[in-house]
Formats: sequence, C-alpha cells, structure tokens
Amino acid sequence: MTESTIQTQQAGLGTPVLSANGLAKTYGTGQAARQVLGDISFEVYDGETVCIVGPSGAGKTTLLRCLSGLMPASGGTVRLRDETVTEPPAGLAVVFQDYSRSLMPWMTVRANVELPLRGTPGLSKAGRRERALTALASVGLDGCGHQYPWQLSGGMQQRVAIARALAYEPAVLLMDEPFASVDAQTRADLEDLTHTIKERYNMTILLVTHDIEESVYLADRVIVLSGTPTSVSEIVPVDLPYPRDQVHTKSTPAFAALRTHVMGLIRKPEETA
Amino acid sequence: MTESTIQTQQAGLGTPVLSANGLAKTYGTGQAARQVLGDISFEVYDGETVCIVGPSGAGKTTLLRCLSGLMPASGGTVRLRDETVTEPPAGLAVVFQDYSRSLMPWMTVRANVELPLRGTPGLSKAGRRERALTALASVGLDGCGHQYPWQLSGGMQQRVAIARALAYEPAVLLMDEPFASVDAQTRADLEDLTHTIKERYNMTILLVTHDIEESVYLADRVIVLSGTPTSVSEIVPVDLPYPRDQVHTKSTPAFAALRTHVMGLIRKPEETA
Amino acid sequence: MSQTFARLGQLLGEAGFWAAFGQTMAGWILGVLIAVGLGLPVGMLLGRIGLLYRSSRLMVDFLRTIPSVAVIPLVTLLFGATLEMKVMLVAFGSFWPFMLQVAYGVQDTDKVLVDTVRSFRLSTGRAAWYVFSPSALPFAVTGLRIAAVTGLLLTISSEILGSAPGLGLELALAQTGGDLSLTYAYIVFIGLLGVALNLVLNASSRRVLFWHASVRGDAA
Amino acid sequence: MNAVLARSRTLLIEIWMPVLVFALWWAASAGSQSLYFPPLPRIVSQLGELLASRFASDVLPSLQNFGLGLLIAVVLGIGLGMLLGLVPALYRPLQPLLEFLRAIPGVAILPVMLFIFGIGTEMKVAVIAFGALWPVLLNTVDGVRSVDGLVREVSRSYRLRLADYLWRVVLPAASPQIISGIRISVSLAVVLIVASEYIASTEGIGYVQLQSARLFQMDLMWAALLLLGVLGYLVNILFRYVEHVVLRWHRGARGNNQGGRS
Amino acid sequence: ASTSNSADAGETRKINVTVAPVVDTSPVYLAQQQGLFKKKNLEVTISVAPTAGARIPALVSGAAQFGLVGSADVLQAASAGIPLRAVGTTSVTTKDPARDTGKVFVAADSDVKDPADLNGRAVAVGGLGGGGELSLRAALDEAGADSSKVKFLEVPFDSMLNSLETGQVDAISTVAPFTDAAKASGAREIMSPGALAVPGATQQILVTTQDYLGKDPEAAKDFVDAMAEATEYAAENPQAVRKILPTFSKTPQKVADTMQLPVFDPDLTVERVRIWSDLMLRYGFVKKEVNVDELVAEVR
Ligand SMILES: Nc1ncnc2c1ncn2[C@@H]1O[C@H](COP(=O)(O)OP(=O)(O)OP(=O)(O)O)[C@@H](O)[C@H]1O
Ligand SMILES: Nc1ncnc2c1ncn2[C@@H]1O[C@H](COP(=O)(O)OP(=O)(O)OP(=O)(O)O)[C@@H](O)[C@H]1O
Ligand SMILES: [Mg+2]
Ligand SMILES: [Mg+2]
Repeated sequence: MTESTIQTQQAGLGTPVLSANGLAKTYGTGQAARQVLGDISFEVYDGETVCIVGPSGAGKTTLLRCLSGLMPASGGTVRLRDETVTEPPAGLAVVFQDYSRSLMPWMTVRANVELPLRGTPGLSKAGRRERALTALASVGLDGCGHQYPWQLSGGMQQRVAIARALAYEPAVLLMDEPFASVDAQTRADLEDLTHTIKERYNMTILLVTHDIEESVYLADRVIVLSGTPTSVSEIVPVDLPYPRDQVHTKSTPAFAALRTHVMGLIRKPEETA
Repeated sequence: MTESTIQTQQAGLGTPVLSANGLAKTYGTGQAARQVLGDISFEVYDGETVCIVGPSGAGKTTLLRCLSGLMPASGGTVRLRDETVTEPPAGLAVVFQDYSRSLMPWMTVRANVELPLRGTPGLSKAGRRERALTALASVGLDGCGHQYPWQLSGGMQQRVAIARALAYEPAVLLMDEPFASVDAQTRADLEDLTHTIKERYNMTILLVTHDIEESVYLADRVIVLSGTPTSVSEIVPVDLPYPRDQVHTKSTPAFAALRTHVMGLIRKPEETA
Repeated sequence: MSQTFARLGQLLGEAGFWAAFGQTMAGWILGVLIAVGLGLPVGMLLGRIGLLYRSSRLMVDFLRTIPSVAVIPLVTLLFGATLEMKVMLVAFGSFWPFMLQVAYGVQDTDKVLVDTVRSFRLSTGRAAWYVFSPSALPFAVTGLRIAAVTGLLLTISSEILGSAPGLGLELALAQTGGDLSLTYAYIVFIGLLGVALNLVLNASSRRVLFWHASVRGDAA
Repeated sequence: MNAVLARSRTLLIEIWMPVLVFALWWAASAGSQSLYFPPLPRIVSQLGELLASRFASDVLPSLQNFGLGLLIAVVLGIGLGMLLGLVPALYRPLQPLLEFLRAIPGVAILPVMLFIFGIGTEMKVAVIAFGALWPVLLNTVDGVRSVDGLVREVSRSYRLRLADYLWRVVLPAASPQIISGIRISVSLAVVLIVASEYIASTEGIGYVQLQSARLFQMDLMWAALLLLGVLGYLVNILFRYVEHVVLRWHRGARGNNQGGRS
Repeated sequence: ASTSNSADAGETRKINVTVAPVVDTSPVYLAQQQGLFKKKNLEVTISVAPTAGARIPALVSGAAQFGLVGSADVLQAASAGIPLRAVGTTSVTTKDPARDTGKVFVAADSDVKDPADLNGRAVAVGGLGGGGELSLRAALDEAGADSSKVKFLEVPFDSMLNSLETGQVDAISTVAPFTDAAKASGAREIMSPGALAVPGATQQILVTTQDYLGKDPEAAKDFVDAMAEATEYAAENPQAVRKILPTFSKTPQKVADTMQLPVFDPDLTVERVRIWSDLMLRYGFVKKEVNVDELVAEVR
C-alpha cells in the first residue's frame, strides 16, 4: 500500500486524497445509544489544508478517529485514495487532542519523536536522530530532547506531539486542536510552520480548531459542523492568496469577511436553540 | 480557617488576599537543576480577577502550583491573607491545565463535581446534588451528569473540571488555561460566566491564559511573565468599566489599546532574542 | 482419567465430602477476608506515607518470605488442628501479596488526581474511599486473584500437613490409603475450585473496573 | 558530608523497626524453656553454624535452584503474559486451564513434577518456576490489558512495528504492574525452596528446615527460617535497585519524587 | 492397681486420641466400635493426622491426650526433651519376612540381585530420618550392603512405583498396601527390612504426656486397658480389621481384603523399644541416648 500511496500522491492537486461518504457514528448500544455523527460527506484534495470547526462535543474528535481508521464508523465509508480505510493506513499521522496522554512517559522527548521512525526502511540511527531533532527545533523545542515529557509544560508537551507527527513526514496529517495550549506568539509561529511544511512536503492537512481566525488563516477550505446528530453545515472555501502572513493576511478585508462568515455559522444553531 | 476566610472576604476591595513574595522555583538538584521562576512578587486583592500571560514553558503552571500550596517553592513565600501557604488552604480551588487527568474515571460527571462538596458541613445530599447540577448547567453541560468523563469530548471534560471548582464556591479560584479546549462560542459564554460568578460570590480569581484578548476582557490586572528564569515583566492595570460585554467592550479603543500593549509585551523577548 | 471423574461424581453425592468442603471453604474465605480487610488499609497507608513504607519494608520483605507451609507445625502447636489454625495461616500467607499490590496501586495514582485531592482538601477518609481505593483497584484486583489462590493453596496445605479437617485432610487420607483415583478426584476438584473462583472474580472485576482501560477498551 | 548524612538518615528510617522487633524477640525469648520457641541467641548461633558448615552443601544448591527457577518464572511469565494480554482470543479459552493449574496444591503437583522431571535439580527448579510463575503472569496480563487506550491508538496510527510496540510501548507501560508481580514472585520463590525440597531431596535450606523440624531440632529449624527470611530480604534489596532504575520514569510521571510531601 | 471395672465410677472422662490413617491404628477404631471405651466410661474422640509432624504437637499443646506415633518419631521427640510417655503399642514387627508389611522392590529387569548390589544406588523411602530409613539402613548392613554407600531419597509412597518404573531410583522401600501394587506391576521383591533388622520391635507406640499421666492416671489406665483389649481382638479377628480399615483410611475395600496385616500385639516392653533406641543411636538418628526405662511407663 505504501508504494501506491506515494505514486498517487504525485498526481497533483485535484485528486481527492481522503474522502468521507455518508459517515455516521453511534456510541453505545440499545438504550444507551447516542448518535453523534449523522451522514457526513466531504473530500480533501491532495496538498490541501482543511480546517474543521464546530461546537465542543459536536464530534470532531470522533470524526478524526473514524477518518484515521482508529475507530470503525457505524455507517458510511472512509477512503484514502483508492482504498477503504479500516485500519490506520501508512503515511498518515495523527496529533491527538489529549496530547499529554499520547506521549510515552517512559521515554525521553527525543525517543518519543523517534519512535514512529523506527520502522522506516533505510533510515539509519543517526538519520533518525537528525530528523527528530530537526522536528523538535522547528516547534521551538531545541535542547529539550533529553527531558521526559512529564518534565515539560503543557504547551511544550503539545509541541512534542506535533514534532512527532512532523518527523514522521506523513502524506496526510490529522491534527486535533494542536495549538490549544501554546501562547499567542508560539501559536502564530506554529501556524506559519504549518504553511511551510505543507508546501515543502506537499502534505495534506486536516486540522480541528476552535480558533476561527486560525481556521481561516490556515485553510484552503473550512468545514463547519453543527446540529444533532452532527452534520456538515457548510464548507467555506478560503481563497486568500499564498504566501499568507500573520500581519498582512489577517488585516485584509477578505479575511475579516470570511472570519465573520464562519463565526456566524457557528453561532447560528446556538441562537435558534 | 474557613470561617476567618469568609469573614475577611467581606472586608472588601483593597485587602491583599493572595500574595507572592520573592517566589523562586528550581526543578531538580545538582547538575540537573533548572531555575524556572526567579523572584516573583505580586498581590491579588479581594474580589479581583487577575490574568497571567506568558510564553509556553515560562512557568505559569509552576507558579500556580506554588501559589496553591501544592508544591513548595524553592525561595520566597506565598501568603493567603495572614497565613503563610504550605499546604493547599481551605476555600481555594484549582482548575488544572491537564483537566482530563484531573477527573476520576470511575465516577460519573455529577459524582466528580460533588466530590469536593462531601466535606462541606451542613450540606445535605440533595443540596449537594443541586449545587452540582447547577454548576454543570452553568457551563452548558445539563443532562451530562450521569455520563462518565471518558464518554465526554475534550472540551466537555474541561468544563466538568470548571464546574467542579465552581460548585465548590471557593473564595479564591485558580484556573490554568481553563478555556483552551472549548469552541469560540462556549469560550465567550464561559468568559461571561467568570464575570458573573466573580460578582455573585465576590470570588478572587487568578487565571492563566494564552489568549491575550481574553486576558484583557476578563482581568482587572494582567500579569505578564517573561525572561529566564521567569520574572514579572509588567503588571498591566485594565480599567475597562463593568459590566463588560463581548461585543461592546471588545470594540472599544481602550480595549484595543490594552490588547496591543500586552501583545507587545509578550512579543518583546522573542524579538530581542 | 475417566475413573477419576467417576470417583469425583460419586464424591459429589456424599455428605462427608460436602462437610469437608464446607470446612475448607470456611477456612479459605475467612482467611482471605481477614487478609483483604487488613491488607487494604495497611496497603493504603504504606502506599501513601513514604516514611512508613520505607520504615517497614525491611520487615515486610522479611516476614513475607517466611514459608507458611514450614511453620504449620508451630501454628498447629498454638492453635491445634482447628479452623483457627487454618484461618491464621491463610490470612498470614495471602495478606502479603494483597497488601503489596494495594500499596503499589496507591503509589500508582495519577499525580494530577493527587493534586486534585489535595487542593480540594478532601478528608483522609474520603480521599481513601473515593480516590485512592478506586485508583488502586486494578492492582488490588490482581492482588485479590493472587491472594485468593494463595489462600486456597494454604488452606489445603494446612489441612494436609496440619491435619485440620477439610478437603486437604481427605486428600491426604486418600494418598496414605493408596487410593489413587480418589486422590486425583480431590485434586481435580480443588483445581475446579480455582476455576470457579476465577469466574467469580472475573465477573465482579469487570463490574467494578468498568471505567478502566482494560475493560472499557477506548475505541468503539 | 550532606550526602553521608542523608544516607545515614535513610538507613535509620529503614532499620529502626527491624532492630526493634529483633530486640523485642531477643528479650522475650531469653530464658525460654519452650521446646518450640527457643531463645533467639541459640537460633542465631545455629544460624552461624549453618552458614559456616553447610553453606556449600545446603545453602548454595538452594540458591541456585531459586535463582534459576525465578528466572524461568519471570521470563516465561512476562513472555506468556504479554502474549495472553495482547491476544484475548487466546487468553479467554486458556484462562480456565491456567486457573486450574494455578489452584492445584503443591503436594499434588510434586508427583507430577517428579514424573516429568525426575528426581534432581530439574524437578526442584521446575517446582519453583511453576509456583512463582503465576504472580508475574497475572500481573503481566493485567498490566498489558491496562495500557492506556490513547497510547495504543498512537501506536496503531503510526503503524509501529510489532517488536517496537511490544518492547518500547507495551512492556514499559505494563512495567509498574509487572514489577509488583515480580516482587510477589520473589518471595514466593523463596517459600517454594522449601516446597521443592519437600520430597526426593537430600540437601538444601528447605531440606534442613523440614528435617530439623521432623527431628525436633527447633534451633536449627528457626535458624533455617531466619535464613530464608534474610535471603528473601537480600533478594528484595537487589530487586528494589532494579525497580529503582527501571521505574524512574514512573516515579517522575506520578510525581512521587518531588513536591508531594504528604 | 485399682479396680479394673470402673464403669460404675460415675462421670465419663473425655479423651482425644490422634492417630495416623494406617492399618496399625485399627485397634483404636475397633475399641470404639466394640464399645470398649464406653465400657470404661471413656468418651473418646479420634482424630486422624497423616503426618507425625502434626500428632506430637497435638499432644504437647494438649489438644490430644493420646497418640499413636511411629516408634522412631517417639524416640526422636523424647530425645529432644519432649516429656512423652510410652504406654502401649498396637503392633510389633514380625520375624517372618513373608508376613512383614514393609518390602524393598527393584524393577523386574533390574541387575540388582540382592541387597548388596544396592551399594552406590538410589533407594526411595517414605520419610527420611524416620523409622523407615532406619530399619532399611540396618537391614542393608545386615544383608551385606553398606548403607553409607546407598543414596536415600524421600518419595511419597504413592509416587514410588512410578519413580521405579521410570528409572529414577533403583529400588523402593514401601509398605502395605502399596506393596500389592508393586507386586502386581511385576517389580521384584528383594528384602523385608523390618523382619531382618528389627524383629519384634514396636511399630506404632501409644504415647501420652508425662503431664497427663500425672493428672489422670485412672483414665490413662482405663484407656490403655481398653486399647490392649482391642489390640488382642484385632489379633484374633483379622476380618474385623479388614472391614474397619476402609472406614477411616480410604484404603479401598478390595485392597484391605488382601493386604498383609501387621502383627497386632499390645505388649509394650522396654526391650521392644530399645531395639529402636540402640539403632538410632548407632546410626546417628538421635544425638542423645533416650532413657527408655523412663520413657516406657507402667500403667497397667
Ligand atoms: N466513548 C464514548 N462513549 C459515549 N459517548 C462518547 C464517547 N466518546 C465521545 N462521546 C460523545 O460523543 C460526542 C462527541 O465527542 P467528540 O470528542 O468527538 O467531540 P469534539 O467535537 O471533539 O469536542 P471537543 O471540541 O470538546 O473536543 C460527545 O457528546 C461525547 O459525549
Ligand atoms: N517536574 C519537572 N521537572 C523538571 N522541569 C519541569 C518540571 N515541571 C516543569 N518543568 C519545567 O518548568 C518550566 C515551566 O513549566 P510550566 O509547566 O510551569 O510552564 P507553563 O508556563 O505552564 O507552560 P504552558 O503554557 O506551556 O503550560 C518548563 O520549562 C518545564 O520544562
Ligand atoms: Mg475533541
Ligand atoms: Mg502550564
């Protein structure tokens, strides 16, 4: 599968890489059953960045877990290129919302980042180390490699989780509120890093965020979720030009308009309720 | 101690409730020692809301843990009213940054919220239940009481942790990035809730946040941390009038000016480095 | 083999067998109950109070390596070949593994939970009941499974070597009487007791550990 | 200087209780006329004699059997435990059989062991290994099954190689529970020295202990008991060091080595 | 001394007796069955304890007043300073090898032709340091072997045949009823140690404590008398023994019907005990010589 993945990847924009088709998810059975997702369909194209926004408890994490093949959906299918996803496919990385629990406390930060690289063919020990340190440096964690996750602050742990995913150099990167615990400045830096890596590696990125400004700044398209059970309320295309820039892009009227539009979509169900 | 706490609390604004005096903290010993906090001093007055901002890894969580008496400082003292803090004092509640680990997975959400109330004298079982449900409703979690924390989304778990602290009705409330995982709308609601409870219970609130807009909106004063080891770089008084309002307050020039000022303080060390 | 099972079937119809069974169960259950009743608080204390843990671990390591089986004659001397003797021995032997597991389990409590307990100033009793016990439960359940079987083995051993009435004594009689199929019938029955115990413990541990990763299975 | 002080304080904390108990025992048993509970000084002098004259002939063989048996129990227990913990489809059908074997009393196992392994060292090692296996096995199974769901998902989503998953994720994650199992097994293995020398034996600490009890040489019997206790303690010290190193991360992550003074 | 008929003396006296579930114990059960104890106004409770390690403590702790214990065990306990008194016996060793309940077997195809061939070989015994090993050692030396060159291994009686068949030991020293199974399997009998080494010696000795004897000599006498009567009854009625054995020992009736019975004899004499005492001293089974004259108490 790995090889075909890489081949198709070169095909360029316009090919759907990841697609959800009528995805539904119900937790529990019988009396306790609760349908969280109802009929979700969308596509993510090659090299695209898509942000998902929606109220807390809407099912964004659930959706990401279904997309990554970690959890079977109750209905509908997920396809990564030509293959139906049933298990986590190769070339896909996930940054979990609960970052602190996703790091192994018995390993140093560097070992945590290196862990997924151990299976990579043709990667020497030194090369692995190199890649881990580069990834750590790119999230602003130079010199923390020898520490243990529990010796780091929350925001630092979150960045370790991001570095782990980046070092893996996946074709598709799923991130669940990856910048929630870092300060404004670091957040801006990480947003820009997202743009950089996306370009450098032609990564396809699907990112859940609560920060609407962030979603507009990062995305080529923003998927807004709402309703019970949750469905796609709108897919907002973001046609802001690249390269984007924290100061200039965010001060354009187009940005403000998009921001207001998405904000309005999120508020809507709350007001009607 | 509880009684004296309540008595002094009525004394009104102008009395320092919580004060840090030359607080310093070093993790590890010998070779591995790393000084995180160096000489931090400030006061929080009765009924005041103070926000702490600073870069990720600066030591905000460390500071909160020292203030709450959970961790001994390496130098300096913490005083709650007239008493030196060595153990978590009565009438103080903490909302932890690592909220998901702070909930007991073996208890329902309601039991989690009720847990700290079990020691409250004169509170009947029904009263306890009542208070827990009210607190849950105030954070938008009505009807989730019978679920287990691991059945909730990240943002919902975070709100349970907040509800638990609110139900406790502490005189002093310390919160560590309490709104990091909730959506924009819920976040706004919780911010307003903070204003409400502060007024209703005359709570003294110390809140760590990464959202500078939020810090200005919530606080009477904003403490900006920076440097290595971390020290107080500036304490910004926020003289925006009450009642504050998401739309109007945030659109005033005074708000914008404060926001820009704090933002500048945060960015400064980054640029000189 | 089939002869063994035939004998076993025959045994199940005898009143004397059930009397012996009752005597064994009494010693076993009482002993394990005492071990658990003492092991829980002691383990929690040792797990929570570092000073106590360090002060006592030399004694604990020493005492728990005393072979219970070897002191059967001494215990018999003090208590005679009685139920008390069995209970003593079983309680002593199964106390250590259970207590140790509880202590480990308590030490394993998540740091954030400990901080939560401290910051809300939960009373010692409440913290023990609502937080430390459940948190140590996965370890304690494993400890109970070890302790219960250790208890069964010690009950039987004390009946064999100390001649207290019960299945073990019957087994020893069969052995000295040279009745091989009867001997094996008893052995098989004792093994089945272990299986039954496990069924009970499994079912109840699934019930009390519903919240735990091993039972809940995070996905789906 | 400070380190020396700290170390001696640690030592003091560790030994005050045993010293006290020993002193009490010494005082209480002084002048004891009871055949079964002889004075402690006599026991201690017997112990010295036992160590001096029978170390090579009795103590050493027991130690070897003990070491080997425990090693087998730990390796087998962890290996089998990981397998069973990870493959419920295997564990479920095998569990009744395992529980059956576990509950069979030693007296019943001995003839079987005798049958399989013959008379000699192998049989004793097998008895120790068989008895000491269960705590490690059970704890490993439970520990493996308790690995945090999110950690498992991380491993799945990064498609870790099986070896990495087992060695770097499952084993360390379960290690706190595995180690508590091993600690129980260590003591159990000492106890099993006696059981293994119960039959078909002509040497060993357990043999000395049983034989002296049979011959009403109670000093010697108590000396052997004391020796077993001391042995258990020494092995536990060794083991505690291993634990100290292996579980350093765990203490850190649980915050047991800093801050908390409660 | 006092009247032999104390049935009208009034109050019943309670006695606990602890015994092994072996054929030598039969007289105790026969006495109970025949009402011999009741006749003497004794209320006797019999408790079985397969291991000697449990029976002597029962006497010491006062849980039992009488015990039927193997001669060697009694002597060892006495040598260790436990104030026991031997007041009777139930069986003595025969002089006739054919009637001896203990036998030594080798495998059918073994190259061991006679006891002397056992030098350098391994022999399984039921208990080390006990009467079994002692009489075997003495018998081997008597038969021309050198017992110090033979290796003795403790193996439970019910595992012995298996050990022999799998070649783990070269010979087994077993007792009835296990002898029957050995014979049936084709194992070759080469010696009867008891008849050879300790003919006419006591087997199980009826013991009590010095303490009890001093406290209630009347009851002790009555009990010993009843036991003697029962032992004589057993000697005269082997069928009664065969019938009662399965009721307390789990020996299958079939086995009990055919097994070799011991020689029942209630006469306890100093000489009979001294046979053991001398051997034990010679072979180092006791450190201190036991004063047999003191141990054997005249109560009748
Ligand atoms: N294991 C579970 N069992 C039952 N219900 C669950 C489970 N996990 C999640 N849910 C429910 O599914 C819904 C969606 O959860 P999910 O974690 O996907 O939300 P989310 O959109 O990621 O929210 P947030 O932004 O707060 O992280 C929630 O209402 C939650 O209660
Ligand atoms: N247990 C520990 N051992 C060693 N160093 C620690 C430990 N805990 C925290 N630190 C260090 O102390 C510094 C401050 O950590 P702290 O958690 O207080 O930061 P923070 O300001 O809360 O950051 P964030 O905003 O990311 O949560 C970090 O550099 C971290 O590496
Ligand atoms: Mg989520
Ligand atoms: Mg923090």
